[in-house]
Formats: sequence, structure tokens, C-alpha cells
Amino acid sequence: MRNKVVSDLAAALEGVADGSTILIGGFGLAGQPLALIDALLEQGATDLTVVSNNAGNAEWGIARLLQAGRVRKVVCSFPRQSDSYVFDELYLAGKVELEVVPQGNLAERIRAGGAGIGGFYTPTGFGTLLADGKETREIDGRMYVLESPIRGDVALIGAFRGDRLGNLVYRKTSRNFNPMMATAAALTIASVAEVVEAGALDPEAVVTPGIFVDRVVAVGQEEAA
Amino acid sequence: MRNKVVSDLAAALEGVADGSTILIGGFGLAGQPLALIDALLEQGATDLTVVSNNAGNAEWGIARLLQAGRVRKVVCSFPRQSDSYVFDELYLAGKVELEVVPQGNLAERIRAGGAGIGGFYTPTGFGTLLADGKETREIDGRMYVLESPIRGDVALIGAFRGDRLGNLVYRKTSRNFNPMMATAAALTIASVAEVVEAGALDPEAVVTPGIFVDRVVAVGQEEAA
Amino acid sequence: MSLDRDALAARIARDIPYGAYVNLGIGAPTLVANHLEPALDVILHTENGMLGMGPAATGDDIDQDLINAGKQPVTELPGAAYFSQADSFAMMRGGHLDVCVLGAYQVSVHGDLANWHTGDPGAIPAVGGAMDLAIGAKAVWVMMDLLAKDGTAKLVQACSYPLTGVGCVSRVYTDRAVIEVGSGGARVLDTFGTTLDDLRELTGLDLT
Amino acid sequence: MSLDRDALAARIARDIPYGAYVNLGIGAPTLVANHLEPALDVILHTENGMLGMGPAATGDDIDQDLINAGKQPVTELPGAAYFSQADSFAMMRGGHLDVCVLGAYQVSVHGDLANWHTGDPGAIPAVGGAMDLAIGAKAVWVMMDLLAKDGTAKLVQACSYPLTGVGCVSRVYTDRAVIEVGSGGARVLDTFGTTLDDLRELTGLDLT
Repeated sequence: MRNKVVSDLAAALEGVADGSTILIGGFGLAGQPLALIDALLEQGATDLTVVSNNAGNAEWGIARLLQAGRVRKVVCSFPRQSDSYVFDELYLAGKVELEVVPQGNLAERIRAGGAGIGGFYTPTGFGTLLADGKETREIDGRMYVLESPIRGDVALIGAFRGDRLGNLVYRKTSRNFNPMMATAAALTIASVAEVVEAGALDPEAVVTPGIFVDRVVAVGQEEAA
Repeated sequence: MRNKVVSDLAAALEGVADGSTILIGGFGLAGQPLALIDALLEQGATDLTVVSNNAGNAEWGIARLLQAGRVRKVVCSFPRQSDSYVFDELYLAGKVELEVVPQGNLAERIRAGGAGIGGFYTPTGFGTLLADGKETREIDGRMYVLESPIRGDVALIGAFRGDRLGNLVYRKTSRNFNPMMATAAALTIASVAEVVEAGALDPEAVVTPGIFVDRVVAVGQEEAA
Repeated sequence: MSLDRDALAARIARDIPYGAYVNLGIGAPTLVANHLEPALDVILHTENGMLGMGPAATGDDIDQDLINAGKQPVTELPGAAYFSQADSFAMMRGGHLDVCVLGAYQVSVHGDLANWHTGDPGAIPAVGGAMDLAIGAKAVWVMMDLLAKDGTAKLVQACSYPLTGVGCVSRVYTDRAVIEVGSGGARVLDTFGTTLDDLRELTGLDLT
Repeated sequence: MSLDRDALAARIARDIPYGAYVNLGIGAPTLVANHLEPALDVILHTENGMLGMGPAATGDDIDQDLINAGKQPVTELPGAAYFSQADSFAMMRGGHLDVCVLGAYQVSVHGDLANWHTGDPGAIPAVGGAMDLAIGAKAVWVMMDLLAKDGTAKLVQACSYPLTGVGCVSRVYTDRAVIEVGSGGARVLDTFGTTLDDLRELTGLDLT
């Protein structure tokens, strides 16, 4: 019987290789899979490229990975937050690379990665520093920038409920980047507050169909702060 | 109080102009808004371009519009069905134009239209007649075709439940093209089996948020055949 | 000694790996579903917007809102999910399906597929999801007779019918043989009551 | 006689049309929400994935899974909907929002916006949704002081800070005046205890 639920966090993170690109869901702490990130730290993979909206809060989640020197590069829209001191210090010391991507372009690039789209023209960022060197094009009188898809070796997803088939639902604004990231990685690992029976999730309300998910691990309701 | 629910089908179709591009949801009869199409026939707009997956079944829905001579052009993936004799005859007599688009490209082009994407590179159709004359590009060793967004003046949407804010949910595979089409028209008109109170639809399960919908009309559960 | 359609469908079903996500094209490939052992834990995708499709619906189970890509009434299995066609084709185009089984007019030794259009100038062109399916799985298999009704081979050096996809097919299941196709040319994997020499003669191809 | 922030927020709220879908940027624009009359039936969008956002959450209503774009806890109104950030930014980019109110470092008379980066080589670049918001509504309004703390005008002939968007702002609400900007240049729509001549002198611009 198909069962994507693994018994513990160590099993969930098994096999993540050094040098991997890791997509990490969440917007700030909402939907950020803190337990999976802690388990990745434990697992030991290093020289990572992290793709996430932010670059870590205080000493939680992504900030811990950074602090442990596991991250070579961050691709995000908004690294600088009130409590992103770990990232800030590493960046200013030249110890971590940064690629800043407008938030909507980041979401759309990850969607494109999961959807087999080779590239797309977006009006966002045209005429700005963040489009420097990128191909531009006028379409129906408006200027667009060509953006490329983003894919990961691994995606770490923070969901609410999941079943053994890998179907996932989220809670409120913790959905954010998680559904796209789940589609755009070779290995998608989801933490859930609760594992439910197959058939218990309303098929009309499943946000991430199980086809996108390789492993599910129950971590209970995470409390970040 | 914001109330997008209109009292009858005539009010729902008010103001549709001759020459409009009409996006019509549905895959075969599932999710095809038959009552709205009949009301469009009644309303009288002509010289229409219809964008829909199919080109009508028997003498239902889109087939009726075609039969009445209201349609100048059909953009679809699969006009030829076992019961598409109305379209077949008009097409073979040279009385209606046809643009055939691969189904996934059609869905993605409509999504792009609603999402402000100027164009996208898809592998689907590369090297085929349907990509003739289209720009192609090699990206990471794979060949892609540049496809453009599709937008409509009007979208006719077949949904299941809706509220006065325009939020919609669908039923099973009748969802199909409806959610993208709802986002890609200047005027989006949805028929629903049932109007429910604002707040009655689970905010986690709303498929089409009300921002995309201009008018909602209750038509009961439609029985097609 | 060649296989009939049902036996061929059973053979294809046996080759599908455990736990695969599979899309079965309209027509003969649909028969494969009848031979999928429950223990194989296959999940069926239908491109009109569903994962977890069950068997054909009959009697009171028929629901006009629950159909497959062939517009036939079907059923829903526990753990199913519905989604839009944009999401459904993104799933295919993004390479998330393991196996897609399609019918064909012709397949070339290099894996080109022709299955949407006879090229007849009087025909009404209709592609549906054919071109998306052609590029929409990790493995695209074709199920077809080796010979057309007029006796010409459907496995060809180069397709004469308009293409559905370029170099997209990896394996062809026919009534006479299973043949691997692709950039390395055609290679016979298995035969059903026929010999390699027979196959060479029937197709005029330099099969190995 | 110039308007304070709260009075300016009230003025902006009064200019929002009935029934509009509105995104309020982080910082001062958030104040506009406090002045939106319920009868105006405005629906608030937050780009992290929600329509129908209610007031800030306090006490037991605080839910770490329900936050706004500024990562502050908020509430949900009846008829709300949640969606992914891909869908949320598609909604913005596709032109479905009626009004977006943003803060700014500088706005040019042609509607160019600079609000994400001071250009200081020591600064850590962080754009968030700023560039998406800049092009993501039918009307993009800026709420800012006319003058920076050092007395220089923030409404300028051409932005010296790095741009967020080109020609995207249609109206600037400042403590001294409301000014229309765009391809036709800057035109003063309303003044608060100041004169057109004063505004010309403060900005060095040929305002009309």
C-alpha cells in the first residue's frame, strides 16, 4: 500500500546531498517548515542554495542553517527583516551569496519550474536594477522581462494536514510559497501538523495533490516563538 | 452591500457587445454554462469569437450559438466530437473560422491572460503544424514554442456554488477551464447551481475568489441530456 | 500467435512500475486499466482535472460532472483530488507523470509520434490534449497494431502523417512485438509469435 | 495646515471608489484601513495570499498562520479566500486590483517609483513585493511626505534612487498636496494649506 508517511524527521531528510538547491516554503515564520529545517541541519548537508521568500528569522529555521555555515547562496525576495541578523552579518561579511528576486517573479518562476514552462515574460521589474542584463521585449505596447524557471533538488514544505498518498492542505496564509515549491523539486518533503486517512481530505479542497509529494512526516502543530 | 448576484439571466448577460471574444468554460458538457449560453443567444450579440475547449455538442450550448450564426471564429483544442455536427457542417462550408490550440497550451494561455504574463515558452507542439510560424527557442537543451496570452471581453463560467461576493467553487471535473477563464475576461459572469451566504464557503476551498467575478446568477442544477 | 488488444493491454499493465502515476489515452490504452492489479498501487490521472480516477461509472453512479478525458462517466477513489486544466496540464508538462500510454497512427524509430491528424485536407483538425500528453510523462508508450489495415507498417523510419511530438516516444507496444525507439533507433525488446526477420520484412526497417 | 499622516490616510480612504479591491502597502499606507467606511464595501488584498483581510488581530485572535504582508497578525472577514503566492501575484500582475497604496522614497513627475532601495552600497537589497505592487493595480497611489527629512523634495523630475517601477504611479498623496503624475507630467489636484507657487518652490518643478 502506497504510504508516503515516514516515521521520523531523520527518515524524511535521508539522502539530501551536499550542494543541493533546497526550496523552503514559508513567508516569515508562517508555513516555514521549522522541524524539517532543523532535521536538515542534523542530517548534515552543506554547500546549499536556499530558495525561500526570506533569509531567516532570529535563530529559527533558515537562520539556523545559515548560522551553521551550510548555505552558500540564498535566492529570495526579502532577506532584510527586523530579526534577520544572522543573514545580515554573513552577507555583509561576504560569506553568503544573494540573488534578490521580486516576490511575484519568485513565485511565478517556481511555478514555471514545476509546470515545465521554459521561461515567461513578466512586466514586474522592467527598468529596474533587478532586470539588469535580462532580455526584455515589447508585447502589445508594454515592456516585459524574460524570467527563467526555478527548480530544486529538494523542497521542504510546511503543510497542515496530509494523507499517506501525499495529498496536502494548508492553513490560512501559511499556504504562501508551499504549493508551488511542492511541484518544483526532484524530492518533495512535507511536514504536517496531522496525518489523516486517505479519503479524509475533501478532493475539492486538496491544494497539493499527492503526485507532487514524496515524503510526509507528522510534526504536530509547530509553535515558532 | 456588495452583491454580485443578479436576479435573472437577462441581467447577467446585459451589455455583451457584438464582436466580443467570449471565453466559455466546460469540457464537453461538464461545467459548460448552458443557461448562460442560451441567455447570450437571447441577448442577441453576434460576430463572436468563442474560446472554449470544444465547439459544441449536439444542439446544446455552444452548438446553439453556432447554429444561430452568432459565431465568427472558434478557438478550441477539440472541435470534432461524436456529436459536433453543427460545427462540422459550418466549418466544412467555410462559415466559421477555427484556431486549434493544444489543450494544455489553451489552458496556460488563458491563465497567462489572467495573470499578466506577456508570453511563455512551452515544449508542447514544438515541431508540429500547430507551431508553424511561431517563434521557437532552445532552453537548456530542450526546444520550446513561444505562446501568447488569451483574454476575453466576457467569460461565461459554469460553477457549483457562489456567494454575493463572487466567490465560486466547482464540482468534480466540471472545474476544468472555468477557473482560468474567470480570471481572463473584462466581464466575468458565473452561473451557479446554488447561491450561498457570504462566509458559507470554506475560505481554504474557494477556487475562484470573488475579485475575478462580476455577476453571479443561480440556475439550479443543470441537466444537459 | 500475435497478441489481441486485451492481451496487449495486460502486457502493458505488467510493465508499469509499482506506484506509478499513469495517464491512459483515449481508445485502446483505456483497456490497460482493466489489468492493473490493485497491489500495483497505480494512480490514474485524467487530464481534464483529476488524480485518483476509479473505474467507469454505471447506473446510479453516473454523474455528469465526473468524466474522463474521453468524456465518459467515471468514479472517484479515496484520496482523489480535483484541479483545473491549467494545473492538470502543468502537472503533465512538468514531468510529474511516470507513464503515459497513447494510441498512434505512426511512430518513427526515433520516437516521433503522429496520432492527431491524418493530414487529409478534408479532415477537421482536432488535437485535444494529444500534443501535451506526447511530451507529458517521464515515459511515453504507444499501444498500436504493427500494421495498418492496408498492411503498411505503423512503425516507420520517418512519419508521413503530421507530427504530434518530436522524439517523445520511448516504447511501442504492438500486437507482434515490443520495440524501444528513440535517438538510438529501434530495438526489439520482445516478440509475440514472430521473429526479428519477420519484423524487418513487415516494417522494412533495420531493426535490432 | 499641512495634513498629518492620519488625516492624509483619511483623505485617501475617501478617494477610494465604492466596492474597490485594495492593497495597502506596509507602513503608513496601512493607516488607510482605519478610515475605510464599512459602507464603502472595500475588500482588502494581502499579497501573501488572502482576500477579505480584516483588522489587526489582538489577544486570543492572534494566529501565527494568519498574517499580512508586513508579517503582522490579522483577522479574516466572512467571504475571505486564501490562495498561493503564485495565484496572489497573478491576481496583482493581471490587473485585478483597483487600487494599491504604497510608500515611496521618490516619485517622478512621469510616475516612476523608487521605494525599495536607497542605492547605498552598504545596504542589503530586499525588494519583497514592491516591484509587483508597483505594476499590480489599475491605480497605483503613493502616500508620502512631500519633503524628505533633509528638506529635499520626494516628488522629482527624475528619480535618483534605484527604480521600483517605470511610469506606474498615477497619483501622489502628500502632506501638502495631492498631485497627479504620469506621461502628461505633474498636475496638482488639491492643496493642504499651501499654494501652487509654494509647491513649485519646494519641489523646483514646473507644476500645474
